[in-house]
Amino acid sequence: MDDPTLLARRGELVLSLRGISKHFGAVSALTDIELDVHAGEVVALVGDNGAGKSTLVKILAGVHQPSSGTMRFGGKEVTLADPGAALSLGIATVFQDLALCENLDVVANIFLGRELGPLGLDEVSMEIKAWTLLRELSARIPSVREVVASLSGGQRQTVAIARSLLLEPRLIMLDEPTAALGVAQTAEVLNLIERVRDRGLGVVMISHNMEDVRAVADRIVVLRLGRNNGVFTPDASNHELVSAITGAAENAVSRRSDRRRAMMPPPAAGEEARP
Amino acid sequence: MDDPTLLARRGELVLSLRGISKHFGAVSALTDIELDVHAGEVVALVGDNGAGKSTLVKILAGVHQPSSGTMRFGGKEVTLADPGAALSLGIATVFQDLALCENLDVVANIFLGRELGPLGLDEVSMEIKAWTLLRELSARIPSVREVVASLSGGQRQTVAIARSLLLEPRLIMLDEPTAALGVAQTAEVLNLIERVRDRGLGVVMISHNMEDVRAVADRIVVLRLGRNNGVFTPDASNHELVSAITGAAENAVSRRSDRRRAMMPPPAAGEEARP
Amino acid sequence: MSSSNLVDRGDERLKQSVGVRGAIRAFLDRVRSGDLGPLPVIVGLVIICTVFESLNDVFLSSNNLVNVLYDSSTIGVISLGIVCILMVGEIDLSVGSVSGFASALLGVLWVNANWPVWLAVLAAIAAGAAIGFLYAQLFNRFGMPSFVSTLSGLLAVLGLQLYILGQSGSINLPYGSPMVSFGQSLFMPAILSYALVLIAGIGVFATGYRTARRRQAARLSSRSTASIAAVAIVLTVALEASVFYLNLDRGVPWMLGFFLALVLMLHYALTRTRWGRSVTAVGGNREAARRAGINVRGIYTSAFVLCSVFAAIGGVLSSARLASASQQAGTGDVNLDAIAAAVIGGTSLFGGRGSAYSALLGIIVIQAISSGLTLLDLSSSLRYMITGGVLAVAVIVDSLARRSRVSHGRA
Amino acid sequence: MSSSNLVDRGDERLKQSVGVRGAIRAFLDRVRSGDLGPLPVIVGLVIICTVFESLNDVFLSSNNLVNVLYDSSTIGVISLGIVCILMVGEIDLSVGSVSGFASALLGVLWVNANWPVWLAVLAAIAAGAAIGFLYAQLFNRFGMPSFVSTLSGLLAVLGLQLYILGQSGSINLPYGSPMVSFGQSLFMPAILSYALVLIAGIGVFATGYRTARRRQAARLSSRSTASIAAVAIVLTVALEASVFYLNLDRGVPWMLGFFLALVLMLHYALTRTRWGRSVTAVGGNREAARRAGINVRGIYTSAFVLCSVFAAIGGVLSSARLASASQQAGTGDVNLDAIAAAVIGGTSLFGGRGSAYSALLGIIVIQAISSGLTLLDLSSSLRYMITGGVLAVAVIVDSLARRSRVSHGRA
Amino acid sequence: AGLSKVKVAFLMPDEGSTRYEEHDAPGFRAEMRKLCPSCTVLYQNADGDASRQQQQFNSVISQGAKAIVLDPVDSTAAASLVKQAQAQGIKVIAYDRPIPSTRADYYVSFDNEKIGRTIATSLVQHLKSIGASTDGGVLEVNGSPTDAAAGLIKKGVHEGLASSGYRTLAEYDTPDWLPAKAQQWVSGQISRFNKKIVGVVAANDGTGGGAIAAFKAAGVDPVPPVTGNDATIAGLQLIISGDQYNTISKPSEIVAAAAAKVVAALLQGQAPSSNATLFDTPTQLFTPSLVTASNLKQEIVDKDVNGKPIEAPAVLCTGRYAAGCSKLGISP
Ligand SMILES: Nc1ncnc2c1ncn2[C@@H]1O[C@H](COP(=O)(O)OP(=O)(O)OP(=O)(O)O)[C@@H](O)[C@H]1O
Ligand SMILES: Nc1ncnc2c1ncn2[C@@H]1O[C@H](COP(=O)(O)OP(=O)(O)OP(=O)(O)O)[C@@H](O)[C@H]1O
Ligand SMILES: [Mg+2]
Ligand SMILES: [Mg+2]
Repeated sequence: MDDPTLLARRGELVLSLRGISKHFGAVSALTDIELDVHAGEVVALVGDNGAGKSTLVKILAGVHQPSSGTMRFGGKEVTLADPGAALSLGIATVFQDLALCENLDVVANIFLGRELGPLGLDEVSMEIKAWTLLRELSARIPSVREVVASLSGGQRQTVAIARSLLLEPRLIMLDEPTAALGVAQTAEVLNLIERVRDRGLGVVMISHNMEDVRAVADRIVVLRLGRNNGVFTPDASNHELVSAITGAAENAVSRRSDRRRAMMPPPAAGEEARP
Repeated sequence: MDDPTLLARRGELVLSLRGISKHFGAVSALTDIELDVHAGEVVALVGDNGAGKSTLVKILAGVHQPSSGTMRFGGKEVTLADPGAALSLGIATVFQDLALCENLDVVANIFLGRELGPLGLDEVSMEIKAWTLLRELSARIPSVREVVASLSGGQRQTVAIARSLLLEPRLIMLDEPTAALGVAQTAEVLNLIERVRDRGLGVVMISHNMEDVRAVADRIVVLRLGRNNGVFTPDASNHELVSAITGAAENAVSRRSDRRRAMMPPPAAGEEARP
Repeated sequence: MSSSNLVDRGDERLKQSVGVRGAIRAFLDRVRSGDLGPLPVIVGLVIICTVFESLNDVFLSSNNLVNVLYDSSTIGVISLGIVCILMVGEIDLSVGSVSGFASALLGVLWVNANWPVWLAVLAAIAAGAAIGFLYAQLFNRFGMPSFVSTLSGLLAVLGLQLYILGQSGSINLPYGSPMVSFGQSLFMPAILSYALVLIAGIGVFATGYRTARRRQAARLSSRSTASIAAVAIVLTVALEASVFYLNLDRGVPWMLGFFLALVLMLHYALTRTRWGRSVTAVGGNREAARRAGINVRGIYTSAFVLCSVFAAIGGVLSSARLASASQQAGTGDVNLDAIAAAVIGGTSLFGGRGSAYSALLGIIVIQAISSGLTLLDLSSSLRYMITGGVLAVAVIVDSLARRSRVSHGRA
Repeated sequence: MSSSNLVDRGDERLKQSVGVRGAIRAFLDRVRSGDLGPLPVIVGLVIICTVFESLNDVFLSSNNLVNVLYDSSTIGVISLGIVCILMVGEIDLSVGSVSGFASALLGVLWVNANWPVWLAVLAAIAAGAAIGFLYAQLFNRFGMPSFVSTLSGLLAVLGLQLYILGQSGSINLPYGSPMVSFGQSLFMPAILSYALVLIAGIGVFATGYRTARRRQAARLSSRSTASIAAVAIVLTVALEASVFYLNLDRGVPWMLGFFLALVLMLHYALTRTRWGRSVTAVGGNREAARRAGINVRGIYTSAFVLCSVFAAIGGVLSSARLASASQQAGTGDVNLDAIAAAVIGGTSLFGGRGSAYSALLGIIVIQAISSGLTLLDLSSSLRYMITGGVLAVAVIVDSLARRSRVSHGRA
Repeated sequence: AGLSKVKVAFLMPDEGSTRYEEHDAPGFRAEMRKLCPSCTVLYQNADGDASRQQQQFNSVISQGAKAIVLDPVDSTAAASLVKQAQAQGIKVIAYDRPIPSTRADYYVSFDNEKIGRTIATSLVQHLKSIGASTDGGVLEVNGSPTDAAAGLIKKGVHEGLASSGYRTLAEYDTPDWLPAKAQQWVSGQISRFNKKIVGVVAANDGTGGGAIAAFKAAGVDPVPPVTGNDATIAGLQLIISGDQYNTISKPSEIVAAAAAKVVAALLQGQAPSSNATLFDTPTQLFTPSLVTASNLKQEIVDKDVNGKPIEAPAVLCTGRYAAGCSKLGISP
């Protein structure tokens, strides 16, 4: 499964999952998931809507507990009882739903749980640091003293990403970090991911944008309907990837591009594509 | 401003804004916005994060009231006191924050405010119709009787889009409809936009994905810092568009692509790009 | 598995629940995920009843149960109103005062001013509606938090009640009048009570069967005829047994019948009409409801008005039960009991989650505790302590079940 | 404009607020968007005071104001606890009972069992803390809604109170003891009260100035020294004038000083410590706070414990004020008044929004109304009606301001 | 020396019955007007809240009251109020309920303990006279557990029942004197004891009415004798209709007038006469009268207070009660 050409570059194994499953009532959101992340490696997690990507990230962040399976972090087997446990192990997460407190302002959200001066908040230093972080991300936020409720979707996402930069984590997980971002901000986040990778952190990134994925990922892990559905390298063809994601070579994407190119009947092919 | 080659194809003027401004406290989110939408036309609204796109859409949907400016819909000047007024004029909207009721199930959300059988809900018919709509969008939702709170980000977005298909609107506005969608679902939504346009509806689409924009838009309207910043045709170059959006030819996007191509110093150019 | 070609069973991640095995597995899944509806509260109730019965065997006597049901009906009706207002995420602290005012108005108009009783009752209900409408206006126009407006209302309406009762302070309602008989001693003929239960059972089966057939026709998953019949039969038998037990003594009070009818009507309105859907939506996410074009103000108005109207009806029933309209009517625990009943039954204080049954179950829990303790000779200090403790125990089962729901991410 | 090169004024969409013009425009913007903090409540209070003073000129007499402040202090302290618990989005219905129990415990231990007074007070506070801890456990471990657990607590603790007071029913606290004097007749020396106000004024200026300098150094926008000084001077003068007025009669009660000290401490804790930030976060979005690694259970525990501790302190103060610990302590309106004070002052029942000042302002509004009405010779029925009406009027200003905030999308 | 332009306060404890608003306060006002036309009476009711009473007490002092007639919500809490007022030279007259731990200037009252004893013994006598079996027993519905006056009545009732030969089957402290609570409790006891209940001692007319409603609802016919207290219109009407056995008439106007006289005397530096000394305080005690069907006409309709009957026949004998009235010889 592991491509030997990649092993040279990547560092020690940071995270390793075996047989992780998660049920919600009658729905099996994840079944027997395996995943390895090494230091200095960007792993892209891709899959269709509802494939279980966010559920997996939430399990790694301590938000959900897995129904079964084992998790090793930094070589030791761990169980993450709550998000605090994951954070103190050095796992930082940007959640898809951002998880911001709408009633707090931008600065308070960025520093939530890690305020400077626990007994006498150092608002000035926090505000300075917040502006620095936001500028790094090319954010367009008029005022960091506005409550998050009044921010635009992209501004919120920037705030959530800025949060994760505060920690000194060993593993950083970004669940669709660029979904709501503008072109400039997206470019900055991709830069950021590369910088973070180069500092030797493990990165897990989820995205539906194959271009972005290919741009920064060292390995692409595909989930389909809650199961592993192959591991690819960034130079895999678009068709290969999309087939693995949707589970069929003939799909909406190919039909659409075919239709747009002209009227050419697509070759019928229905079995699941595994690399 | 209007490219005469386009006029041939598009129909009557559905919507026309003049001098729309909106202040939130000390922040001027929109200043003197002009916008025209014709029947059978897809207008893409693009801009940086916080440029005011969603604010504009919310004004058109009756969620916010403009601080000043006039709005004409179907030739008549209108004021939209609340979202109900916009809906009854035939303006359907998919909001960026989706605006779903997390405590209701998928069917209830799709039919909210338009339930079949007001005095004795026809749950069976509603469920059938819901499945039909969702299938049209290639949705991957295990059960339409789950509450929306338990859905993944993309599943929710699909539900929000399905909602808007129920109406028979004259204008449909989609605020980043594909942000959380998988590749297949995105393709379906783009197909859908084209179908809707071909039925003679006006469509306003917001997206940060230039590819998607170019694929379906007839006209691209750029907002920057709450002001109009040019109108483009889909065949405008990427560089042109991005410059209009970020307000500078030299920006994070160009730097990133330059850096990735090799180490080539970019030509310094800083003035705002207007077509 | 034939079910796999059903429209809503297409997703391979869904565990199939076919046959007995499947049904059991589905049930266990529901237990684990805490999605049990009113079951935990019923379990709590059974525990309470067992304990009290073991302490004093009068507790489960038919006679005492009739008392408990009478007492439940009056405050239960008020609690139905609380369910409406909690569903939209607001609160009404003045239901006690409104009920007291309604009973005072009934007494003054009917007994002192010699109005016909039906007109006096209508006037009392109309007064309730007017008060609710006022709250709604304060809420919709001024955005005054309902906590504050109804707190003001609590005081102002109490003042009104004292005022209209004036010097007499309390008015006896005539014993033997239909109104008082309704509140004290009017029971259904045994045969009618059996028949009503039977009709209800048949109704449950019929609607279930009809829905199942329609779903089958549309290739949606549906319950098997056997399971529909089983549920209907179990329900009918259980209810017939209860009715039989009550009929051993005095029978089924008409007042209970009236209360149950209101519960069923509210349940239907909340779950099967557009209005109910809108109420749930407004309580869950007001802004989303507004954007869906729902007349949010109208929904709030309806909830406030309904709440006060139910409170007024409850007040009328209480005064019929007590055969008196006094300055003290509606004071004391009425407010707290009515709100607590709804909350204990599982209606959320934060809006968007609740059901008419919660008022029914909650008030029975409260009145069962209260009745159980009156049958023991306790000093008031002990009685207070035990009431508190038992209440907590009754709710713990439900809390645990719901907690597991939260930990399964469906709070 | 020099401000445009400030780090936080870089966005061209921000209206610049430089100089007097800018300040006025900024203020008008705030008025229009309803972001006025406690101003509307103060306006409501001024309206109430004007009306009552015009009806009876004893109302604003120094003597009567001292009484109002005394009465505000006891329930105000309880209301501070309510602010804590409302901030995390929960409620405590049992503060009345807890305060009554604390006062009973004080009486029993101090007077009947001859404990030293400080130990008895400590014991009462510890009992409060234990009760709060119990609620927190029920909430954290069983997920029992605080409405239900504290309702049980209300009853159980009231039972305890009756139980420990036993036969006697009520206990006199020794008249003339420091405790009772504190509650009735201990006033600050005039000079000390002036000095304290001055120190407060200087403190306001010093912190404002220090922050402004640090912000300037970091190229962040900052208030001008002149405006900081102006605010500090206006504040100092206003407070000195109030103190002067109170000193015309008996002076500034130590009990008020104690209450204000608690308000300031809670305000500091809520706005300037990590704990306070966490409390606000948990109240605003519990799940987001959890994901930020905040010990959510710990925060809930602290809020429940603080609430009960404040209630216990309030109970001790009330008994000192009444010089008696009785079965009636803490019954009546204590619960509702304490919660209403917080809500009237602007703390949200839904969590995440509130301040210590809301307890202060709210309780003064309530006690001012109550005192104003006792000065008019009214029958109870009228008094109730008018109290309700005035309460609504007092809050309408705030509601309107907040409504405009909502319509500006910042609810 | 005449009195002029003095402020006098009349502070009553609760809303439990209408007597304070309808009888005591008007009675006091009327007598004061006679004694001192230019004086002002400040009337306040504390609605059963000791803190509110303290607030009202302070407020009348602020307004310059020279004498305060105080019916304490909480007798212990009142002690400090008395001290505080006396320190400022303000006279305090304890009214209705005593203030045991501090010496007030005067005490005017009905005797609550005696009220309890009277209703109990009257019931017992009645039970014996109708030959109720001593196998049975009585129920005891007391007042609010947090009300000091209720405690006194309860004590009296216990004494009255102690050697009666009838067991007390069960007793109950009715929260806030609520009739509905009394009804619920009595209903439960009917399920428990049924025919064994020969009578009910209820501490006031409201709870008595609740007890009667419970018997009616349980279909017990005839309703066993139930006591009351306060002689409210509703209670009297139940006696007229034969549903309630007795009540206690406290012509509060008389006591209130006596209080007014005491106030006038004290303010003019005279020592008013007293007929007892309780808690070291000069005291005037009034004996309440027991009212049953047999003496209702004489005690209520015929008795003259300030020139009018305690309750007029026109008020009592409305509608359904006309028949009962004429049976008792009361003609409207
Ligand atoms: N709390 C929950 N309760 C019940 N079902 C859930 C819950 N959370 C997730 N699911 C289900 O699990 C499946 C996977 O959801 P998940 O959010 O992990 O998808 P995803 O891969 O992140 O999709 P997307 O690309 O749309 O974000 C979905 O079908 C969803 O309905
Ligand atoms: N309710 C509000 N109160 C205050 N400011 C607001 C409010 N809504 C929007 N804004 C401000 O208006 C500006 C425009 O926001 P808007 O949501 O329209 O941006 P957008 O173009 O949709 O951005 P994105 O691409 O990130 O969604 C932002 O700076 C935002 O902070
Ligand atoms: Mg996801
Ligand atoms: Mg937007």
